[in-house]
Amino acid sequence: MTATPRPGDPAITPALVAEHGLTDEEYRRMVAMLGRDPTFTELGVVSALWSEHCSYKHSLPLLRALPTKAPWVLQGPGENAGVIAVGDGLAVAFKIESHNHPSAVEPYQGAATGVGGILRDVFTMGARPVAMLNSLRFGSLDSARVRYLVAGIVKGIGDYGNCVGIPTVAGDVMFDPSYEGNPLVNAMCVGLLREEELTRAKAEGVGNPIMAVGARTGRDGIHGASFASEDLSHESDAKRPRVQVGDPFTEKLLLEATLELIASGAVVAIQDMGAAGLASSSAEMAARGDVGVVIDTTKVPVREPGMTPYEILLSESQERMLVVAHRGRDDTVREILAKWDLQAAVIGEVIAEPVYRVTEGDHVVAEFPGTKLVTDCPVYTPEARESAAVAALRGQDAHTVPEVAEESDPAWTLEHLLSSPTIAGKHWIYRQYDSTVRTNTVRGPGAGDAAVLRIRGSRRGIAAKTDCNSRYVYLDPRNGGQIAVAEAARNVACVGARPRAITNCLNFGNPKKPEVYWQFREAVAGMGEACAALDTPVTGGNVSFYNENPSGAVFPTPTVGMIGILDDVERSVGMAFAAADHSIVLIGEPTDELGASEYLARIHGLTAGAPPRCDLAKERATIEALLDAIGAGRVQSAHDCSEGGLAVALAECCIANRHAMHGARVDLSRWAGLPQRALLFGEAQARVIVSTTHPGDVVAAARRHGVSAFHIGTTAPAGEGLFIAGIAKPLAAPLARLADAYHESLARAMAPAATQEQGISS
Amino acid sequence: MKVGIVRFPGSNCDDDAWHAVVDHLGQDAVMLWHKAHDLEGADVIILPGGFSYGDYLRAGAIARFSPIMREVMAHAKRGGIVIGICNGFQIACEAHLLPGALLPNDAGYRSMPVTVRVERTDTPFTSAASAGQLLTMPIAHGEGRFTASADELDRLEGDGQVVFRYVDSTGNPTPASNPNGASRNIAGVCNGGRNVVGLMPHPERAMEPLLGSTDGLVLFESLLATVNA
Amino acid sequence: MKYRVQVEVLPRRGILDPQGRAVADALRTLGFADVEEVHLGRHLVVELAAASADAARASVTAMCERLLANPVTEQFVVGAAETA
Amino acid sequence: MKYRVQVEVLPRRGILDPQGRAVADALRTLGFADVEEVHLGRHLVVELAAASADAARASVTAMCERLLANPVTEQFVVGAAETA
Ligand SMILES: Nc1ncnc2c1ncn2[C@@H]1O[C@H](COP(=O)(O)OP(=O)(O)O)[C@@H](O)[C@H]1O
Ligand SMILES: [Mg+2]
Repeated sequence: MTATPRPGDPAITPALVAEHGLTDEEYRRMVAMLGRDPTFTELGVVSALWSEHCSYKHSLPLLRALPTKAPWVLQGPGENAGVIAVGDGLAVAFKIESHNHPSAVEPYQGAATGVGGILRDVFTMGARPVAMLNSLRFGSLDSARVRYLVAGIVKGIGDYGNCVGIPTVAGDVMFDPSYEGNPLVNAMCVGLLREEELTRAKAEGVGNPIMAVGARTGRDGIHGASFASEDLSHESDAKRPRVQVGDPFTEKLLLEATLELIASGAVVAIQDMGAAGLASSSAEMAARGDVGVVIDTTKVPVREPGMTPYEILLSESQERMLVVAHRGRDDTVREILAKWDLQAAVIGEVIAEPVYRVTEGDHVVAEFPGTKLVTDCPVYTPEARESAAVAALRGQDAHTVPEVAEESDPAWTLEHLLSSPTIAGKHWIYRQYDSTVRTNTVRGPGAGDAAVLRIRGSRRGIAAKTDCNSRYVYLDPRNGGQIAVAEAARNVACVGARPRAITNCLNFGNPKKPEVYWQFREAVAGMGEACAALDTPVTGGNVSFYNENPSGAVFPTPTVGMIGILDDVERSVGMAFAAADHSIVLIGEPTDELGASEYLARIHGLTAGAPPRCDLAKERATIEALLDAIGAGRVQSAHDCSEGGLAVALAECCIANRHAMHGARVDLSRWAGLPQRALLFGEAQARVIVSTTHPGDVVAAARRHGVSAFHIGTTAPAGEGLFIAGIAKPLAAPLARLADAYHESLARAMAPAATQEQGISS
Repeated sequence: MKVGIVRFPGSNCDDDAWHAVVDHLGQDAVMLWHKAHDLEGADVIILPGGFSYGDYLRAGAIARFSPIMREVMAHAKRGGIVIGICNGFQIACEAHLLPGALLPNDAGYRSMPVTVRVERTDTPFTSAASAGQLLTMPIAHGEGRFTASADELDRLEGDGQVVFRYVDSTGNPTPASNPNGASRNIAGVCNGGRNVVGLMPHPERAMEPLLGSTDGLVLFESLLATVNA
Repeated sequence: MKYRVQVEVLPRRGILDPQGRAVADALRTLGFADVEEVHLGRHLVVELAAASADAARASVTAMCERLLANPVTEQFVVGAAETA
Repeated sequence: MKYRVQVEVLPRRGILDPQGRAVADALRTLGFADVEEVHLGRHLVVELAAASADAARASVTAMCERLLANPVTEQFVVGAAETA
């Protein structure tokens, strides 16, 4: 059979091809693959599947070099989500995904549907979602537009997860002018399953019915995948009708129905209809199983009359799944869906003939040989070159930056850093997220360096955190890529969990720009090196290119979503000092490094200098030492040094738990030789502040792993404040002031937000 | 004691209520499907939290018409115990099992621990608590602003139907301790017959030290004491 | 016949309307200084088959009483029934 | 002068309206079998000072464009300005 145009199809002209985002070369490739001119439907399908978003055409070769294997990895990249074994026959499925472009245009729905999509990726694996995380990047809060985006995006994330009933337990947020106009919204979902429930999205079995399940298909979001593959510009405004609306209620029903479906044994494979909808989900499922499929678009339940095959194939209507059922079990599928007031319709079949065929009734409207639609996609390795301007910024010596007058009092600098939106407590955000539903949250947002969830019926626990200091990546992508992984691992280790695997979300600018592709190549390489060194393979992820706005690319942001496992969840520790008169031990050592710091950005408005060095062997040893000490029950709290350095980390330990603050007396005279700014606010890596009743044991644990550790002070009653001696001018700060700066700044900065109207009526 | 937990489409604290009753109280529980017409012999009905029907239109408005609700209302009328938690409280108000209404919070969705004061111990959900006892439990809701006309509020106070009030750590009902703008800091009420109790905080999330609070236990223990009395 | 009926549901007088107040504040912040008060409610459009316009309105009024408005806190106005 | 202006904000046609659909389903379950579709949006009443009815309407239209409606997903209708 061969596909022929339908009556009313537009003629395939060079202009139409260009409008579909295909280059001349790609069009020729498509014609060669087909051996004839494409139909309009075929053009649409190829345009979507060969979009950056679906095809990874600019990233695949580099991603292939990432480490993906370990004995505990049950499912690496290539499926809807990665899966690792936890022990006791249990496994964790997890994945992160971006929804940057939709959120820039329509913050509330864009963020909400991002959460919906990543949830489906996890529950299609047979896992029950147990936690959500979110990693957000915004421009400066001085801008009303940015405040509008923050308000809408946070509300969108919250409303969706809250309604479905999945706790949002952790995340990270950073503000920098480079994200002006192009916020980053990365959502991560973590699910729990029994190993034998693991389900894949691989079509198999000739004669098995293919079913559309869940919501009906409407005209929303057509070409969303290619939209995500373009620069944001004013033209994007014109594309607004592409916005999809989330329906978390239907998602909740779909979640329950899907898990029941998997338990019933009636299904062979399931995949979310995400980007490029039915076209990509059906083509990818067929390619994974190396089978042929036929789909009849007239059988797809639609929301509006008169939809064409083109529209039905490419619609990105939310809350839909594609299911391959066992032959003769389609009634079971329908019954389970009906119980949840959802529908399921047989729309096609797995066939022996090696083709991907779409019909409209009897009329073949698209037909591709074998699995070429997926496997024949072009792959590019663009030119890579470092930007000379960025190299020059990196070369600047941070120590030559003159101090401002107020800095003569280090308490002023500390307060100023604590109130920086990037450092300040994120309570304004996560108070909008239900973090305790499902009653597994041992440590929610703000309580520890990573979230901790218990697993019912097991002693074990799951830790999770997202991280990426993109300023480091901007100034030195290789080093920054390493640090993103190392910091996430450290955060997970701080709560007592062994880092096990990551998912990543690579947010970059236009890869066709040599300096962007260079950033990408280096950052991915750095990530890979860190994953190998820390034994945390990559089990999946997402690439989001074209994060640009009229003034240039965003900071390169390879966000890491780290999963760690605790053998005994009762042993987890928080970040806040737990009592007065505990010893404070610093694992790791200060250095003279000051480059790329939040200090330079916040106090001096500078993005410059070399980021701190990342020594992966030392990172690993630090993690091992920490896990030893926590595992032995010798640690009362642990918090790593990140943005703002040692002084900020100490302050956070004092004030993080606002209802039970503790003071601290610290002596840093051992490092009197270091420049004071670097000692207090430099961001040297591989450092953790621990409070302990057994300082000798903690120091010994560090020594065993070849890491330095120092007893630097003692915790105190809150009234004593934070006191740091052993520096030129001692730092003395009452906790009330520090706490106000840390806990209230974000709310204050958001106060003039225009009320985000949408959703109010619900 | 046998507890029936109603599962509406969109309920998401049904499992949590189950664990509270079965794992932490060691009692029998049964999940009741919203389309069912039978309470399966449950002594106590829990309307759990969540977003029944997405809370579209108004929280609880659509769920109250579920077939099972006819049985729940009959159970309440017979004097049977019904506990509404969060969305369950909203459903109970919409079903007129409880007075008042729960409107959108004055300042948006709030997820955080709150402290409430037990105002009455003559209800099946508070009989094991002491009057004035302070309980810290999580809230997580966008529509929990308890509202009724001034006359109705006076009547509720007079009849002792205000069961829980948001308070600060010293037990005072201050504006700052009111997370949603509820009239008179009301966090939970009961009906005139005192057999139906609704509250916005989640006692089922405060049942074990590992999760930070055990203050919800006393409320579930009250049920057990009442049913076994 | 097919009819379209508009319904507005607004907070009863005397019921605090903090959302309306928040919108009024936001409008003033945006420079609409002359805004005095805002009330925020729901607007519904119901499309239904009915024998006559009167029957359509009567049916929608019944819907309001049963489901669309909460008598404790809300009042409603049913608009005219237009043929759809 | 003081004016009162009514505003209805509804989901754009073609944009999914899950709330409207849920309400329509619920109404049918309640026995209103003739309900075909429901759209659910917001109703606002804006009270403001303005020089004339036209000025009041113009001002409220500007409010809709800037804040009260989301142009991406919603359409709005500004009613007549009545003196309040
Ligand atoms: N968007 C968010 N959602 C939920 N929790 C968040 C979010 N951003 C930050 N948090 C929480 O706030 C705390 C501090 O986070 P962060 O500043 O990223 O710590 P660190 O510097 O150790 O990486 C963590 O508990 C984190 O999970
Ligand atoms: Mg940390």
